[in-house]
Amino acid sequence: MALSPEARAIEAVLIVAVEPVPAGLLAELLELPVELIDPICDELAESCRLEGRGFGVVRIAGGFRIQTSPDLAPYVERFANVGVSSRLSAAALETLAIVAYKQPVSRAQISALRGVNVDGVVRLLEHRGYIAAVGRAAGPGQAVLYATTDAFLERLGLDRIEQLPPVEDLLPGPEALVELEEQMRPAGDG
Amino acid sequence: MALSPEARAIEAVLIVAVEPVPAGLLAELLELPVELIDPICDELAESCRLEGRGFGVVRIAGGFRIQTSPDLAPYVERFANVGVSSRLSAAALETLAIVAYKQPVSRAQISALRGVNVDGVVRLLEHRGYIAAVGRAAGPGQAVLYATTDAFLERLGLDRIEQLPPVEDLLPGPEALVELEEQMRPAGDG
Amino acid sequence: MTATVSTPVFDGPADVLLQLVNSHQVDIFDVPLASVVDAFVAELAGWEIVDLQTLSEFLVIASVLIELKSRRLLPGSGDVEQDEELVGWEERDLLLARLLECQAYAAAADGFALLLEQAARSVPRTAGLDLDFVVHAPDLLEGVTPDQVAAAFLRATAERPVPTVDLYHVTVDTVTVSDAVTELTGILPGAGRATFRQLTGHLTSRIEIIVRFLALLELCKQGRVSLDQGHTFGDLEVAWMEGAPTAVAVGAGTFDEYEG
Repeated sequence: MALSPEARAIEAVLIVAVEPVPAGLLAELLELPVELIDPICDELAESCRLEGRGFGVVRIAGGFRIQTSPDLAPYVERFANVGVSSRLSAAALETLAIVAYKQPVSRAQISALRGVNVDGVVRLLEHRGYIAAVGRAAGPGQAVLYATTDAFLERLGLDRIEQLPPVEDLLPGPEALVELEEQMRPAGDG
Repeated sequence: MALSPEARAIEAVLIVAVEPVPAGLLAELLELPVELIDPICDELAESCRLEGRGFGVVRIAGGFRIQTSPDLAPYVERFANVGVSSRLSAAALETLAIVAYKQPVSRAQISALRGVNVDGVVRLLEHRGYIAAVGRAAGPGQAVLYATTDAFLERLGLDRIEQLPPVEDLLPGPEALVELEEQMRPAGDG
Repeated sequence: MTATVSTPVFDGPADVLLQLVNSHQVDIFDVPLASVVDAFVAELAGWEIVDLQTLSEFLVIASVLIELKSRRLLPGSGDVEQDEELVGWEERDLLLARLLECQAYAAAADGFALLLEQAARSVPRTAGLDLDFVVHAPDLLEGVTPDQVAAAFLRATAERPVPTVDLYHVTVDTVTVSDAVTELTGILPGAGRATFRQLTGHLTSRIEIIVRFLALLELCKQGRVSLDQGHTFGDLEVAWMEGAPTAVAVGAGTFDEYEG
């Protein structure tokens, strides 16, 4: 089934884009109300799935982009030589998680939570573009505050930061809590 | 009609490729005889036409590549004007600045400094005529070296590249530090 | 699951010991903490894999015991005993909260790893515009000044070692603490107050900075400077003590020498 003229136009734009393109910009280019963009992109994504194309249209970091189908990763990796080298360590991932959930947050706050100096890890994450300095704390010392970037969303395949599960959901369950507490409690209480 | 697995794989590779991909390389990636690549790419090109995709697969000097359908050029041009012009973003400007101060410099060197892949940005800057390839590095790989152009100087209102502010002058450092440094110069220093 | 300790008055799990101490069935005064630690270290040596849970539990228990004991040993702490439990509770609650929070972030980190892995299986197209496209875009450099280019360069290279203008030139093969002491006693009385970063900002090699630090410690030990660090990982404030002697009272060889 042939694509609609609007879907073709969006596809062409996404082919030349180097970053996710916001729906608002697509609407502007096509001179259409922005509400119509979502359904058109859905049509596009659906046609890619149906015809088994080598790529898909996804919504990421607040915009739409074209990316290769996950099952073709072996070919793409071999070609583009992407992947493994950029794995993050557990320490870096945990620091990244803290920034993601507590942003904006200072290095000292992260350190206090992790119990270790995090300067190196923060520098690494900043250098890789996952986080960026977004301002300074009001208090004394005016600590630099960090937040996650659009690149972070892109690399995690997220559209918005709100898509991350609420941190409450990640807390250990009540049993684990009781257990941990009992172990720590000096039962003599009383 | 769904694409063959081989056509999907080739499509995925062409989606991530920045330069045209030679048939020989595609054959290698798919572990197929090179004679089979042409017919597969024909299948791909044909399916794009049939389904009225926003792009096509074309054979040009040196290999295959994906390019937007000619009739969609107005949208693509509008996007290039709107989308890109609003964004000689921090990223692009920083890359341009690195070329300006460190020329001649290779893409790999810029990548190393910026910590991200800069191929797209370098292409943009080259395309806009702010930088140009001026030679190749001597070492292995013979990386292309880039330098700023006359157009770049013109736009900035400079005669010579040496008129750019020396970066040392801009180093963060309050007068106090300089003063202190002076004081610290031990009197009898030989 | 906690470590088993052995002391003259009690044999058993460390957490039970803490319970007994807290319920006043065992006097912390009679418990040699060294033997508690020894017992734990001995047990630790027997582990094939390190169980971080048990390890951190033990640290909590040990630190509470140390605190209780130090209170018991210090004179005039009788009235504090009433609040002992409360204080212990507060600390444990805070620690518990932090541990839980960290567990949540560790779980989030696992989720991130999964997302990263999934996302990495799809590669975005970044080829950009076909080069043969005619772009009538306005000049992208419009409004950009040379200063902004310079600033952008500094931003882009901020992570690299900053090129330093070597105003102050020391080329040495061996850096000595005594040299650094001499130098600092030449600078500090005049400057009054400085931060460690200011004092070492012009130095390019790590060893020079370390030697400078050792020199400051030496001066501090001699009571000639005071050192103060406002917050963890904060910059070290150095202040010259009024009236301290400026002459280097010690001959060469008193301080260690370091190969650069």
